[in-house]
Amino acid sequence: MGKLLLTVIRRDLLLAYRRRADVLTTLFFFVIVVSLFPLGVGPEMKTLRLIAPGVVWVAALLASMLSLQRLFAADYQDGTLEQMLLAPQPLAVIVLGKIIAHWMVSGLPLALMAPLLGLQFDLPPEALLVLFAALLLGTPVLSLIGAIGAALTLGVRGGGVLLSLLVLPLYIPALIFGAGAVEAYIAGVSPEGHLSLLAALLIFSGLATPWVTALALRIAME
Amino acid sequence: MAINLFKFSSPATFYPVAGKLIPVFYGLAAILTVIGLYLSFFVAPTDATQGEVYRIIFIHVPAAWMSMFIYLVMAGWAGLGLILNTRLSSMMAQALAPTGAMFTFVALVTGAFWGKLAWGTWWDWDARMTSELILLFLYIGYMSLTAAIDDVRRADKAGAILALVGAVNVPIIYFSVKWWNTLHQGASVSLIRAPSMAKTMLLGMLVMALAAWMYSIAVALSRARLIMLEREKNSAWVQDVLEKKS
Amino acid sequence: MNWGSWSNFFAMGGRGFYVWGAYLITLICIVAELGLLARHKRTLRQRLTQMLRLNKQS
Amino acid sequence: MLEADNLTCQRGERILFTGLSFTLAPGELLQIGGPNGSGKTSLLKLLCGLSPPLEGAIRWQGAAARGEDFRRNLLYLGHQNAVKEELTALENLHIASDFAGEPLTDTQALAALAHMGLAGREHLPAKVLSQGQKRRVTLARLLVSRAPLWILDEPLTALDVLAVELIQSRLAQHVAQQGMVVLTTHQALQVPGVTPRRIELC
Repeated sequence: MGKLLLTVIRRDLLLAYRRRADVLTTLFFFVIVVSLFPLGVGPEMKTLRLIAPGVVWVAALLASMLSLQRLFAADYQDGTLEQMLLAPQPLAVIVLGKIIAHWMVSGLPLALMAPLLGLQFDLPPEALLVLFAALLLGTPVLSLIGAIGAALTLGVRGGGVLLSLLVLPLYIPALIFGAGAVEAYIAGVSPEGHLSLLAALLIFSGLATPWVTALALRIAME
Repeated sequence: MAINLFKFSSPATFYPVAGKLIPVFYGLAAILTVIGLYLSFFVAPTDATQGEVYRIIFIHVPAAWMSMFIYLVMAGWAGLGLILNTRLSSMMAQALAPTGAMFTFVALVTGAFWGKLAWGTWWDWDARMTSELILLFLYIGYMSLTAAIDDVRRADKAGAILALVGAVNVPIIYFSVKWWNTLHQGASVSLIRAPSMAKTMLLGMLVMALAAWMYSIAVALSRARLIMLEREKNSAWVQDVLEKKS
Repeated sequence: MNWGSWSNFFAMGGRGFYVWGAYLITLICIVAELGLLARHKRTLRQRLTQMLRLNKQS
Repeated sequence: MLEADNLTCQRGERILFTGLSFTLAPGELLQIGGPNGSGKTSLLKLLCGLSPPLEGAIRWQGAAARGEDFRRNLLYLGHQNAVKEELTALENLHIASDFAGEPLTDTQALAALAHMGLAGREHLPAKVLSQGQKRRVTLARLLVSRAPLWILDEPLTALDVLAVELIQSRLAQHVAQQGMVVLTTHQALQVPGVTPRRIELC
């Protein structure tokens, strides 16, 4: 089973590597959205420091919406998804592999990029570290929960907008704990509570969502 | 018992039975509303601290209860439809969603009216209000998803998964919002403070809630009947129903 | 009985706008739901009977 | 043995077929015919377990044809090629076999591709291959699969005469080894030494 997981991850990473432009599009979207906020709000550093965690997190949610649509769509269109459903192994493992690969090419780059963007908002160095840690724990949750939405809207008309409608409300806990961690740190409170809740969320969704997504995929392919 | 359940889970038997029950539930809803309104306005005393404004709770609280109950009942029906593959339960789930969304909306609006006086703003990011707003989003998501999928069987099952995922998420969302809320501004004032509530106030609220129940059942049953007609339009029993009417 | 007169009743201790506003919007929501349901019922019946008639003719 | 018992299939609001029963014993080939839209592909998907029948049951060796044990015995090649444009022919074959739980060595995979007439193209990305060549990458699975039950949706489309002959002789070989085949095709099927059974959907 571990071998299957590795096969799927390697395959999806290889595919992402051969289609590098897609990965970069999501990353640039994230960078642009975050950079637009100071232009809208004004260059007051005090305000910017205050809104930075929320801005980065909301931009991360939107960027994840953008990349989620592609999670199963290509495999659905060319018939590979049928083969995955008929593989003599648990579909949830394949799904988990795809989610992990998706996170590595969409969530992880955001987490790595975020401290750099935090500098635009004049966040102190330790706060940047907290922001990075929160995104590192939180972006996999986005990929995991989003996978359910991606599977449910597979091949449905207006799928992209519908996906956002379904998934964004479910992202709220991740948003609250993720942005809250940085805000707490800036306010002089230990971000540990937030981060551990985020970790709990990650464990819970990591255990539950692959099965739910697998079920949703089977329904979508009927 | 089991045989009966299966018998009534067939649309052909359910349709006429529901048709007979609907007027009963509408009637009960009307009677209970009259009693409830009488209790709310003429029996329940003026609140010592809030004055007359508190009388909004007689719709606000039942609506908020209904919004949550209906979501749970809807998720329950949908889940039952997913597991047992019974057509009727999925239809009931879809019939409940618009009514649930309506009550959520009512709870939000009446909450805003009350909030304007209590908090001085129409909207406050209070944990209850925020969760209620998110619940509205969940209802809208469920209705959009089931409407967007053309194949009914897939729509039923996909909707069921979404409703169940939402039901698991609602408490998580509620507690996270509550936690967030206390961090940012401390505990908020609540519309109901149980200790000071007069018995008649509570009674009025309960009667109004019961009326809302009856109304929801009546509306959901009649909507379920329409869904049945539409889905089974080629079957013999629908043709019979239509012939009788015309 | 709480209210001395009808005008007192409608004034709701000076907060009539809020109390009656909330009740009015609730009423509108319920009427709207029932209205939409009735319209849906009418159009669906019309469509289905029409289809039935067409099927019989052919 | 594959048994289909009283199957009813519904797509959208249409009943495509109803009361369809048959059994398929080892060493038999079943060809499903019928005009477009008569439910051939839907029937194949029912048999694979991709979608459940509205009524009826499908059994494999006496038990419900579901789950990982059934899927281990099944090779399904659908209408679509399931070939990734960005991956090379060799990578595609490797990954498809990995998913099926029958990993190949490079030598085996290269031999299968060469047999399918793709020698020299193994390391080209699939997007530069022609439609027929992509189909051959998919069909190379037939040369390496050990599954007894093959369900093939239009395996012969987009193939040239030589490749069609190659596939037909491979089918003959599989049937001779007590394999089972269910397929749909528009073309005339000539499998040496095998009289196909036929089901016509309408």
